[in-house]
This record gives sequence, C-alpha cells and structure tokens, in this order.
Amino acid sequence: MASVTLADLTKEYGDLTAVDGLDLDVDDGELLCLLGPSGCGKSTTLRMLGGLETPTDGDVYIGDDRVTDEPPYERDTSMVFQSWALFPHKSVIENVAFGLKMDGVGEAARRERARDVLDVVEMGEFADADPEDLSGGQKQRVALARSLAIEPDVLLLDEPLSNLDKRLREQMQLELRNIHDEVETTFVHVTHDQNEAFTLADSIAIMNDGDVEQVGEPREVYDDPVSLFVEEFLGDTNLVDARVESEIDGGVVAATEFDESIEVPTAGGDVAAGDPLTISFRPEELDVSRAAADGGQSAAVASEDVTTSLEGTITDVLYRGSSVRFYVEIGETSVFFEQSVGDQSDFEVGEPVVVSWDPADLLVFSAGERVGRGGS
Amino acid sequence: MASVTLADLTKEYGDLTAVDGLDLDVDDGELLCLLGPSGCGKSTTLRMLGGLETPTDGDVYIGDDRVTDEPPYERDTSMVFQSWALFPHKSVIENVAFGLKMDGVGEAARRERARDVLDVVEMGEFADADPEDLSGGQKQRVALARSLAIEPDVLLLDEPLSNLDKRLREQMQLELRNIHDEVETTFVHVTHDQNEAFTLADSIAIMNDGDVEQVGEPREVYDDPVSLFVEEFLGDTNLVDARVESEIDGGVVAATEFDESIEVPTAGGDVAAGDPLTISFRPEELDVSRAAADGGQSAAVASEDVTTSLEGTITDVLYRGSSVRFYVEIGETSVFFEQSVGDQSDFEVGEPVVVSWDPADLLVFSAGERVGRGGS
Amino acid sequence: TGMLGDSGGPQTLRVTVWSGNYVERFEEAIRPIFESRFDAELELVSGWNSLLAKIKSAPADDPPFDVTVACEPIYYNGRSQDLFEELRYEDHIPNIDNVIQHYKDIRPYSHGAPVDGAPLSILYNTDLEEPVETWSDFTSFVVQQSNGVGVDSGFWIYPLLAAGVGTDAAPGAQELYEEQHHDALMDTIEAWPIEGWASSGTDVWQQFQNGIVDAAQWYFDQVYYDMEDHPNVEFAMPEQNAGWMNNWAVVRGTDKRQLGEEFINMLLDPEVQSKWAEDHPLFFTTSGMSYPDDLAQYLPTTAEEAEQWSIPQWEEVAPYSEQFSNKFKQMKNQ
Amino acid sequence: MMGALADESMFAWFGERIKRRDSTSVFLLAPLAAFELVFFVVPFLILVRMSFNAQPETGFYETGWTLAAYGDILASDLYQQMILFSFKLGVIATVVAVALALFYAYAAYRADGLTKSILLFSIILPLLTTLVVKTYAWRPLLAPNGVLNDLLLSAGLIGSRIQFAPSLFGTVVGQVYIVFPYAVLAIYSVLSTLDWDVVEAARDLGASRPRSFAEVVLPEVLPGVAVATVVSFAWSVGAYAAPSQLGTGSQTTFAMEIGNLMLTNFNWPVGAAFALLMLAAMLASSLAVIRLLTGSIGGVQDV
Amino acid sequence: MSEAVSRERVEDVLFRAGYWLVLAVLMLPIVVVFVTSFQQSSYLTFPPSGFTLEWYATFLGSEEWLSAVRDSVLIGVGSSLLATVLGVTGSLAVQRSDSWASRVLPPIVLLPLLIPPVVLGLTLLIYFNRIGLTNSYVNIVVAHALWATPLVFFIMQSVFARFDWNLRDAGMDLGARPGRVFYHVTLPNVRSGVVISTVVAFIVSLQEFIMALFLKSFEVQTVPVLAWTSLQSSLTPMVSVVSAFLVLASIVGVLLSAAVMNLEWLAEQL
Ligand SMILES: Nc1ncnc2c1ncn2[C@@H]1O[C@H](COP(=O)(O)OP(=O)(O)OP(=O)(O)O)[C@@H](O)[C@H]1O
Ligand SMILES: Nc1ncnc2c1ncn2[C@@H]1O[C@H](COP(=O)(O)OP(=O)(O)OP(=O)(O)O)[C@@H](O)[C@H]1O
Ligand SMILES: [Mg+2]
Ligand SMILES: [Mg+2]
Repeated sequence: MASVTLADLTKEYGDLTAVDGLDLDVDDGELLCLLGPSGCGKSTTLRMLGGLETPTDGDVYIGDDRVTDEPPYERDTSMVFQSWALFPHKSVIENVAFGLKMDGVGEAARRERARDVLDVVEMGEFADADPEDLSGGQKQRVALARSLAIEPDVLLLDEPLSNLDKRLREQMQLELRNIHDEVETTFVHVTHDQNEAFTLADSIAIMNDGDVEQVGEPREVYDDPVSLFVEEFLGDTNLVDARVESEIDGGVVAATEFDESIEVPTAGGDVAAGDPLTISFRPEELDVSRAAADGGQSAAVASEDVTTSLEGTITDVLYRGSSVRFYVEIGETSVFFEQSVGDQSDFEVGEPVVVSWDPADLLVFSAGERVGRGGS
Repeated sequence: MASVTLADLTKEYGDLTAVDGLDLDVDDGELLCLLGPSGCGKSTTLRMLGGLETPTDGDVYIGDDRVTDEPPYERDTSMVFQSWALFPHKSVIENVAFGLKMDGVGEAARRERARDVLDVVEMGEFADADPEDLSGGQKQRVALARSLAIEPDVLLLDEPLSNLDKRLREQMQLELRNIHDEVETTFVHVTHDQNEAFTLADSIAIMNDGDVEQVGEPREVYDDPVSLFVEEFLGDTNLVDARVESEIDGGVVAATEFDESIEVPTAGGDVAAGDPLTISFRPEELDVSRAAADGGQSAAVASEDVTTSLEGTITDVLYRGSSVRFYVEIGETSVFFEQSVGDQSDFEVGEPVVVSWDPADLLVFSAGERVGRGGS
Repeated sequence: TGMLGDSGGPQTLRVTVWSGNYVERFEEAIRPIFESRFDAELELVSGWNSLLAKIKSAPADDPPFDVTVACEPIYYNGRSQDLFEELRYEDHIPNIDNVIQHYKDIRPYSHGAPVDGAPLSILYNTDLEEPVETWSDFTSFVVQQSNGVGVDSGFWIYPLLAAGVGTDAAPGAQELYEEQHHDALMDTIEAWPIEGWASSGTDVWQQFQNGIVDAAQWYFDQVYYDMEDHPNVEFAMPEQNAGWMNNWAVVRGTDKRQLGEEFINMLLDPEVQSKWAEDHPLFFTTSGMSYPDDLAQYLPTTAEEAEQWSIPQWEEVAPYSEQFSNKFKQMKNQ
Repeated sequence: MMGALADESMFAWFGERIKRRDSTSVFLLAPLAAFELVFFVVPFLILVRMSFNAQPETGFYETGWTLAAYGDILASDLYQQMILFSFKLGVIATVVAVALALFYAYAAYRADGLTKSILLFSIILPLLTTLVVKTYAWRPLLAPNGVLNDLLLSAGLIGSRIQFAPSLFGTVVGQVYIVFPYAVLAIYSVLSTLDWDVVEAARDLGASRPRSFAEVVLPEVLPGVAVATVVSFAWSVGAYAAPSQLGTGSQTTFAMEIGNLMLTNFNWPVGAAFALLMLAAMLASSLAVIRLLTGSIGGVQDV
Repeated sequence: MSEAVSRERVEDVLFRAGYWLVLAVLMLPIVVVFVTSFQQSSYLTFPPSGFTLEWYATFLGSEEWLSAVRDSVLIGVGSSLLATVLGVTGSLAVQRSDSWASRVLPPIVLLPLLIPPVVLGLTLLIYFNRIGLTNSYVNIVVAHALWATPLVFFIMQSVFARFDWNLRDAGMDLGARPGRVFYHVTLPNVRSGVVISTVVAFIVSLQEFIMALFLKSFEVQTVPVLAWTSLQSSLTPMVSVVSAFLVLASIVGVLLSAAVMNLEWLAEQL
C-alpha cells in the first residue's frame, strides 16, 4: 500500500494528446474512482501508472519513488484489465499464481497463496477450471485474484465491470468494496459509469479531455460540481438555458427558456447582464403538484417578475419499472422528474401541473464553469 | 408493417435446445421487447424470424404469409445486429444505401433516400465517413438507418444498445422510440436490460430457457408477474424465504427469515401448511421510519403473532448520486430500500428503524410460480 | 570425408562430372580404378551447367573442385577466362600420346585433354512407314507428316550440327563455321517439323510416349541403354554424324594440380577406357582401347571413322554464337 | 572533442532506448534487420554492381561502368517477347490461381467437421510433394495420348486428341498448381477472421448469396487476396519448372532466359540487368496491386 | 417463394460440386505420383502396366537418395528454424512500433521473393565465396531462409494482429520480464500460427531446387536437386518413390506432432 502522485502527466499519440498535463494525488489505502466519458484518457492514465505506457512528459510517483521510467515488471502495481486478459492456456490457479511464479516463489508456496486469494474472491472451487469456461463475473474475480495475489501496493482496475449485466455488476461492486476493506491496498478504479463510482469510491476524480476536472468525495462532487461538464456527467438533470437580466442581492434575475424570468443564486460569481447561463434543475429537487383548478396559482407566485414555481403540462410518462418519469413542458423547454411507483400522485399526460423549487438548490453555470460555487 | 406470429418455434443445436416450442404474436406496428437473461434464446428467436436460421420445428408467419423456409433476402424483415455489422469497407452512406442497391434502386435515387434516412437518425453530416471512425452510438444509428432504409415490414433489433454507456444508451432509447413512432414499423427488440424494455416497449415478452414466460404491457408485467423468475428479472427486489404456518381468510400466515411470522395474501392460491414460499418485498413499497425511542412500537403492532411492520437496524448506506440505498437487517435477513437525496430522512448506520408494508403489495411465490395472482 | 583441416589423411580429389546417368556410370567404372591406383579419395559431384560460375565466383586460390569435365562452350570459356590450369603433358600426362590425333586437332588441348564423348543419334517411331536413318530424313515426307520432331532445346549447337550434317551446302557441318552457308543451314532446320523441345532424355522419351513426336535428336550415351524400355522406338546412327566431346581440365588455383593431371592421365589409359566403355556407351579417344562388341558397330574405332563426325569447334563458331543463339530462340518462340 | 561528444550522446541515446520500452522492439528487430542486411542487401548491391559491368566477347564480365547491358535488353525484340510472355503467364496464372483460391478458401471457411479438414489437408498435400515431380506428373495427364484425352475421347467430347501439354495451357495448369496452395493459405488466414455477421447483414438486406459474397466477403478479404496475388504473380512471372516441363519452346519466361544467360552464355551483366529490370517491373506491379486491393501499402501489414 | 428456395438449392449443389471438383483436380498429380511409385517398368508411365515394391527397396538401398533425404530434412529444419526465429521476432517488433526501421523492413523482407532464384542463387554464390562462407549447409539454409522469412513474417503479422496484447501487458504487469512474457504468455497463444509458419517455411525449403543447385557441394544435395538432375537423363519411378516417401513421412510427422501437442495439452490438464 502506497500513495500515488501523478505530476503534470502527458501522453501524446502523434498529433493526439490523450492525457494533457494531469495532476492527481491518491492517498494510501484510498479507493479512487477515475470517472469520465469514453476516450477521455482514463485507460491511458492508468496504463502510465502501471508502466505499460511511457509518458511523453511528467512524472509518476508511487510512495516517494519516482517510477516514471521503471518498466511494469519493476513496479509494485497491478492491473485488472477491462477485458480481464486471463491467460487462456493456463488454469485458474495457474493464472493466479503467475505473478508469484515470476517473483520466484516456489511451486508449493505459490499454489497455497493462490488458493487463499481465490478463497477471498470465493472462487476456490474453480481453481482447476479453464478460464474459458467461466462466466463473466467469475472471470472478473479471477483477474482480481491474480492481481491481489502479488500484494501490490497499488491495484489498478480498468473498467473491470463494464462487461457484466446490471445484476452481476451490482453484486461485484459490493464485493470489490469488501475486498478493498479487507486488503487495505490503494485502488485506482476506472469507470465511465457514475453509479459505479458512487457505490465504490472513497473519492472520485472526474476526467475530461485528458485532464482531471474535479476530485473529491462522491457526495462532495455531486453536491458541488465545479463545472457544467461534471454536473452533466454525474447524473440525469434538467439543463435550462438562460440570460442574465439584472443583478439582485446574492444572485441575478435571468430570462429562461421557460419564457419566465427566475431568480438564481450566483453568490460570489462574476456575471453581468446579458451573459448566457445554464441552469441545472435536478429532478430530485423539483416539487410537483397538480395545478389548482382555476390556474391562478402560477400568477400569484410570479409577483415581481421572478418566480420559484411555474405551471406546465405533462407531455410524457415513462414507466420505468420501480419508478415513473414524467416530462413537463414549460415554455419552450421541458423538464422531467421522477416518482417511485409507490407514490400516489399519478399524473397523466395532458394534465397541468405546478413545478416549484428552492432557488438555493439550483446550480448555475456560465461558459461551462460553475457560478457562485459554495451554494447548493 | 406487418404482424408477426411464431408458432411452436423450436431450434435445436445438436443436443442443446436453444428455443423450445415458443409461441408469440406481435401486432402490426407494435414495439415488442424480448427480454431475458443471457443464453435464453433471444438471438436465436430473432434470427429465425429474420431467416438467418432455419427452425428445427414450428413456423414463422409475417402478416399472413408462412415464411419459415424463405431465405433472408426474400423476407421483408431487417435486422440491426448486436455488433452492428456495418460493412467496414463502405462509407456510411454506402452502408445505408446497400439494401436499396440490392433492390435495384438507381444510384441517384438510393443516395437520396439514404440521405433522408440518415437525417432521421441525425447522422446526415457523417454520410461520407468511414464506419470505423464513428463512436459506438453513431455506429448504432448507422446500423439502424441501414435497416430503416429498406422500409422493412418488421425491424429486428438484437441488443443494439448493449455496448453503449448509460448516457448514450438512454439517449438512443428515446431516439428509437421516436423513430418507431415516426416510421410505424413493427419492431422486435431484444435486450437483457429491464430498464430498456420498460422505456421502449409497447409490450414485453419475458423469455427463460427457450420459451416465453410472460407477455404483456410493461406495467402489467411489472405489476403482475406470473413467476418468481419474472419478478426477479424485472427489477431489484427483496426476496424473503418463508414457510406456510396456517391459513387465514384470503391468505396464510407464514414464518419468515425475519424471525417473525407475517400475514401474506394468497387469494385463490393453492398452498398448504408447511409449503415453502418466497415473498417479494419491493423496496418502493416499503415504508421506513425511525423507531420510537422506547422501542415498543414493533411489539405493539405485532399482536396476534402476525405483523405488517418490523423493527430492524440500518447496516449499510450506499450513496448513489441522486438516490441513497439503505440496507436494514431484520432477523436473519436484510432488506434494502431507497430514498431520493431530496428526502430529508437521512438514516445512519446502526440506527434502529421500523419497516412496514401493506400486505396487499406483497408478491408471493411457491415453487417459482406466483401464488394468488391478481393481487397487488 | 574431406572436411577442412584433415590434410593429414589421404588427399581428396574433387571432380565434377555431368549429372544423371553419366555420374552413376562414371562412379561405377572409374572409382574402383582410381582407388586402386592412387592413395587418395575421389569425390564426385554431378554439376549442372553451373560449374563455370562456381569456379568463377570462387577465390582464385581456392576453387570448389580440382578437376572438371568440360565440353563446348564450357571448355572454350573456361580456357579463355583462365579458369583452367595449363596441363603439363610432358611431366604428368604421358598417355596423351595414345589419343587419336583427330581429337587433339578439334580444339586446343592445352588446358584440357580430350577423353570421351558421344555421337548424336536419331530416334524414331517404328510405326512410321519408313525408318528415319539420316539427318536429312528430318525433312523427308514421312517425317513431315508425322507428329513431329524433337530436338534439344538447351544447346542449340547440337541441333544445328545435325542440321549441318543433313545440309549439303558444305561438307560435314561446315555450314556452321562459314557465313555464306548460314542461310542454307537455317532453311534446313526451319524445315524440320519441330514439335518437341526437350531439355533432358526424359523429355524425349515422354514426348514419344505422349504422342508429341515421332522422331528426335538425342545423345547416344543417354538413350542407348533405355532403348529396351521403349519397344516402339528405334534408333539410328547415321554414318555422317555429329557429337559432343569432353575435354578434362584441372581447375585453376587448385593445390592438387599434379594429382589432377595424373587423374586425367589415368582417364587416357586405354585399359581404363576399355573398362569404362563396359559401363557407359561413350566413345573414347585413345586408339588402344576397345569397345564391348555390340558397341563397336556404332562408335568410331579408327581415325577415319572419327573424322566423319562433326564435333563443335567453338573458336570457329564463337563470332556467330549470339546470332545463332537468337535465331534458335526465335524458332522456339514462334 | 566533437567526436567524443557525439559518442557520448550516442551512448545516451542508446541508454535511453534501452531504458524506454521500445528497447525490446529494437532488440527484436535487430536479428531480422541484421540478417537481411548481411545476406540480402549486400548481395543485392553486388547484383546491382554487376549489371553495370561490360560484357566481353567471351565469358562473364569486364569490370566497368556502362549501361550497355540495360541497352541490350531494351533493344532486343526477343527479350521483349519473353518479358511479354512472362507477364502474360504471370497474369493468367495469378488470375486463375487467385480466383480458384478465393473460391476454395471460402468453401473451406464455410465447411465444418470432416469436410473442412479434408479441404484444408488437400492444400497441404501438394505442398509436400516435390515440386519437380508434381509438375512432371501433369504430363501423362495432359499429353495428347494422356488420361485427359482418353477421358474426353471416350466421353465423345472431342473428336481428335488435343495436345494440352506441352503447351501454354499445360504451363498455366502447372504454374497454377504450384502457387494455388500458397494463395489458398494466404486468403484463408484472413478469411478465418471474417465477421460472419457482416455477411448475414448483407443477406438480410436483400443480397443473394453470390451477391453478398461479392459485396461483402470479397472486399473484406482483399488484404489476403493482395498477398496471394503478389506471391502468385512473383512466382509465376519468374516461373521456371512449369514452363520448362509443361511448355513448348515458346513458353520461355525471363527467369529461364536469365538462367540461360548466366549459365550457358556466361553473360552476367545482361543477366543481372535483366533481373533488376524485371524486379523493378514486378515490384511496381506488386505495389500497384496491393495499393489497388487494400487502399494503402501498409495494408499488407494488417493481413 | 419456392423459386428462391429452389435457387438456393441449385446454388448449394453448384457450390459443393465446385469445390469437390477442385479437390479432385488437386489430387490428380498426387495420385500419379503415388501410383507410379509402385510401377514395374523403369521409366515413368501412367497409367502403369504392373506394380512392384522394388523401387522402394532400391530407394532404401540408395545411399545417394537417402543422404539427399537427410540433407533436405537438415536444411529444411535449419532454414525453417532460422526463418521462424527471424520472422517471429521481426514481426513481433514491427507490430507495436512505428519507428522508421519497422516501416522499411517489411518491403525489404518481401523483396527476395520477387527475385528469380537463378539470380538470387548466383548472387549468393558469388557473395558467399567472397566472404569465405563456403559451408553448403549454411549457404542453402540462408538462401532458403531468405525465401521463407517473408512468408513467416507475413503470416505472423496476421496472427499477431489477432493476438490480445493485453495478455502481454498483464504478464509484464505481474512482474514478468519481456523474455519470460514471450515464453510464458505470448508464445502459448500464438503457437498454432508459429507452427503453421514453420511448416510453410519447411515446405518452401523442401521444394526449392534452383538456389540449392547453385549452392550444393560434394557433401550436400537436396532431394529436389537430385530429382531435377536425374530428370536430365531418364525419369525412373525413383523420383515418385521419394516424393511419396516424403509425403508419407510428413503425414506421419504431422500426426505425431499433433499427438505430441495433444499430450502436452493433456499434461496441461493434469
Ligand atoms: N495506442 C494508441 N494510439 C493512438 N491513440 C490512442 C492509443 N491509445 C489511446 N489512444 C487515444 O487516446 C485517447 C484516450 O484513450 P483512452 O483509452 O485513454 O480512453 P478512455 O478514457 O480509457 O476511454 P474508454 O472509456 O472508451 O476506455 C482516445 O482518443 C484514443 O483514441
Ligand atoms: N450456432 C450455435 N451452435 C450451437 N449452440 C448455439 C448456437 N447459437 C446459439 N447457441 C446456444 O443456444 C443458446 C441460446 O443462444 P442465444 O444466442 O439465442 O442466446 P441469447 O438469449 O441471445 O443470449 P445473449 O443475451 O447472451 O445474447 C445458448 O446456450 C447458445 O450457447
Ligand atoms: Mg479505457
Ligand atoms: Mg444474443
């Protein structure tokens, strides 16, 4: 177990800069999730960490040692590959014992150790199986065992769960968490699935275009995204375009696609009248109720040209098993919110509703950057 | 556009029966999702429909025509492959125009039509690109356009979205829905992702082991599963083992893993004392509140040895972005429920809680079959 | 045998001879005699026509073999390129005196002693209405109407010699060496209904068997023993004939020059040649040797008989060789 | 001083290489590169040098610098005829061999079980038979009174015997027979990686089987076809055994003539120049074929 | 409807008939070779008039032919090993590198295949003599390797293109140095490709006779060289016998090595 530091790490493939001056610290024993869209450089970063790729620039430190030029077989890291990369011509236990064999551990000792690790991942009974005969989840556990067997200081996981179906994936996530608690190794886990990151991580690093946008605890990052990219990436939300009309105390009044102006918090932010904004209305922060029969409520709240609630019409109801997603048309745009099927307020298509929110819950972005961070 | 009928369809590969006497009707213009675990025979069924596989037994009708022995190029069906199967040496537009070329449509006409279809899937600007250079989602849309271009009566989709990340997948689901509404073709869509099925389907057919277990509208199937398999497959739920103790009016009293006996509805079901049951407590149907300080509440409700609420302890809190999942230990087992982060009742690990439910919401299964169907 | 550095043991004489049955019969006849007469080992390699290239490309003082057989144009080229040592007849090859003068006159024998050779022969299908017995018969009506004629495709000189013998413009095959007769010579050979271009004895037999030719030119030594296998083919030896002859040479730069010369001397021993003739139907150049009885009727035993034969004299034909070669190729290619 | 510095930086460069990971690839490349350099590039330069020597009246060459050898070749009708024939044979044999190989490799790819094994093994068997002999074995089959004629006659398909060999036909048959197995192997190795889904997609979109083969399979296996074409072409243009055993005198390829030039006429400069001219022509046509079939020269590497 | 179905039938029949026909034609010369190896007369005729095993006896008693078989095998093994090592390592190096060397090398490797063997043979003869490398085994092995290497190289290119490079990375990541990674991880996965290319290399060497003709010496001559030179006089069934013998020996060899590999596989299972 060791800390990891990446300093100004850069990797270029010809003209393409896959990783671009990336800085990142991972603490001893931490489980860090590297989260980002496809092609943003996650795998490349991980491979440089493991020594499978040589950085064009910058350095990699494991503990206090600079290992930038060390070959992979000299580093105390171990990688669990996205495709598992189990050796097809070796049995499960031979796969797991491989690293120990390379370390010169004797036959008997390494088989015993391999058996122990297999037990940890609950694959003891498959020791002599052929990897080809295992299901995806089992393969994944063998790959994990193979890496764990050499007791690396840092365990690198490159989307090891992405090939599994939802059920198996969730089960494996829990197992990974438990194993991490047990072995006390530093984990760097790459994924592009935000749910997975939330389930697993001590801390999350969100990558975009070869660089880290934000690092922090899952909740922190979710609650306080630094940029529109992070906000968009972390979950489903309603983004509404707006334009600053005037400044008020602790915020601004902005004209929105709703065709109504609303008050938004931009405390400390540097926006001026006329600036374009993007406002995130998270579905879980929206309160929706049936519109009063006379339809006057909206007007009542909308005194002084600003409002914290709007009237709209349900345009779509998407039944999603345990939850229902409703789309509400308001002005020129539409927002969605979700309800558990257990809730009783079943809205119907065409029904007028009132959508309201607490301005403090809105997240505001200008030119992709968060405005007035510290809100929420 | 045409209806599809599969009658007693069977496909054997040597000893293995991949599809086993399957009957299924798909209406004109319907979007049917074929849902089931890996290896249950979904692809095989679809391939027999498309003529890519010859049934061992049974028949395929499209509209009123028996097409069982027709080669694929004579059928008015078109398949979107799981792997997309784009022609790698042809440009995007050549891919899309391929079917028309095979139909003898002239160069100019087919390019125009291909362009139109590409516009429908919003890929017009990539017309001259090489398929290899596209991202997964774009490839998928080209594959779809290629099939749409020949205006098939029936469009077959074999897990076309399984390779996409969550965000892209959801986006494509909506697009598929819209396209379906637009083109009015019969769609048969294979997936193993229940969310996808719920989002897309007019009706869902759930397959298991080469046969259809249940067909119906999504809501119908979710609310009223015929078997434990369907219940388990459709979503996350809490399954609790129980054993019938005695019969009461409209149900039975059963001893559960909770270490408490509860009353369960089995109206019309045929169970006797001593029968093993499996009870599904859907997380969205559970009501959870902080236990009263004196802890007496549970005992109070539990008069007469049956109960609709139990006391337990929070053992795990999983933060999942917009929602939080709580695990509650009750007796020998544990159940989970979820809350949106917007809700205020933040439970903590170790906290005692009371979990209660409406017995009418419970689903009861005996030997895998639903007991007292029609409840809920 | 003959590994580098074991110079302590008996010497090894490396000799190149023709491939096919020539090497087999040489081996049978000569090896025992050589081994009984010399304290040395004999190593035979059957060279294809690459032997001059091998000498040429080897270092001047380390040739790939010590003695080689050579006929025209190999002998001529080897000699003019200094690839052969001059033979010291006085000191080491007294048997040169046994050689019939005619053979010594055909080519300069300074670098190679004339030892053996073979006449051409005519093969023909016995089903033909008339036998084909002279070279001029190739232009006869019977042959013209047959499946065709087969000739050697590799060495143009032999078909041309045969044609020369069959052309009456000049005695023997003098047509080759005198430019004014070249047209007549070419007219003759172009009149041959050549259907088979053979590059080996095998080819010729196959062509008969496969119905491609009904008459052919080939070499006596290669067909004589095979006749019995081909009941429908007869052979003829015209009195006016042509043939090939070997001059044996010592390769330049060899450290076994003397042994090589002694070896050649041995080949000129009438006794050896008589023995050799029992195994191989060749003609030999010494007057003292004798053929097994059935052979004597075909092969020249006297100088007079020998003079009836035209044997290539490359020196004379060299100026025209390119021209002939091209004409010949053109014939093949038409 | 400068030299020492340069040395040092060379050293540093090497050190860097060795430390960085491409060191392995440098080490791996070294044996092949060294082998090709020592045993091919240098001898090749000797050949090039040879072609500029002068040709004396008799034998081999005279050291010098002249383009005479090239001039001789280009001026000669006869050589032009041979070059033409070489290319003719090359093209015919290649087209026939590659077309058949494509069909056969596809059959092997589609077949399974015993049939597949038989088809594949039938490719190996001719490869194991000594070339000289298997070519010769066509003669009793194709000759005027050979087996094929017997069959055709008794079937009444022909009125009189036809000389299938020696002839151009026989030469082509023999040459195709020599290169066919290699062509099949080259194509099959690519075909075996073909994604069958793509073919099914084509059929599903209305392409009949022959059509789907032409539209989808063929373009996919072009890299294999390119290798098969280049190998077949190179070996057929420079054919030796087939034309000399199954051809008449007029089936003379340039390779046979070079053999003649070098071994019988001892005309090395002309032989060398001839070889180089043909090499250039073949290289150009091979690259053109590869470019045509795979879109780029690098395509061969993807095979 | 039935029109399409019956067209598919016709296509099926034609397709099958097509490849069985090609197969039959492929086998014709082989049949000739096998049949003539048993024939009675001493020159090659087909169909032969009588059968005998005499030629096999002659073959087994002929030192010349036996030593040619030995030389062929030695040279075949030598050149296929050399070509395999060079081709496999070279192809491995070129795979994942974009240095100029790895771009220049493939065409150079291909070039010898385009040069007529007469020319290559003579040039090599001159060259070997100049550098004083006159061991015929070595010479012929090198010459054949020049032809076999490109084939190995290009076959391995396609094999490596399908190899999962993550396995190599995984091996290194688990502490194996490049050599050990190759031995423990890469090689077992590309074994069939290596075997195929080695066999092809061996076959090329077994067939080549023109370069071998130039480079042969007193001690060394291969089967096809001997076959070619004996063709010069008369073709006895001996040539067929040797071919048939080689084919049979190769088949036995293939079966044996398959068995050995299976044993290995079995051993792996235990
Ligand atoms: N060997 C390579 N040569 C050239 N470009 C490469 C190479 N490896 C990666 N890239 C490019 O670098 C960028 C980053 O790739 P990387 O694999 O790190 O992405 P990623 O974040 O892991 O994506 P994913 O989630 O799809 O795995 C991509 O644009 C990719 O095309
Ligand atoms: N060509 C084949 N030969 C033999 N068995 C086959 C073949 N194709 C499919 N099977 C078997 O038939 C069964 C059903 O396969 P199918 O592909 O229809 O499953 P699926 O439901 O599509 O699964 P997935 O969700 O994994 O795609 C599987 O057990 C599979 O192994
Ligand atoms: Mg990645
Ligand atoms: Mg499937």
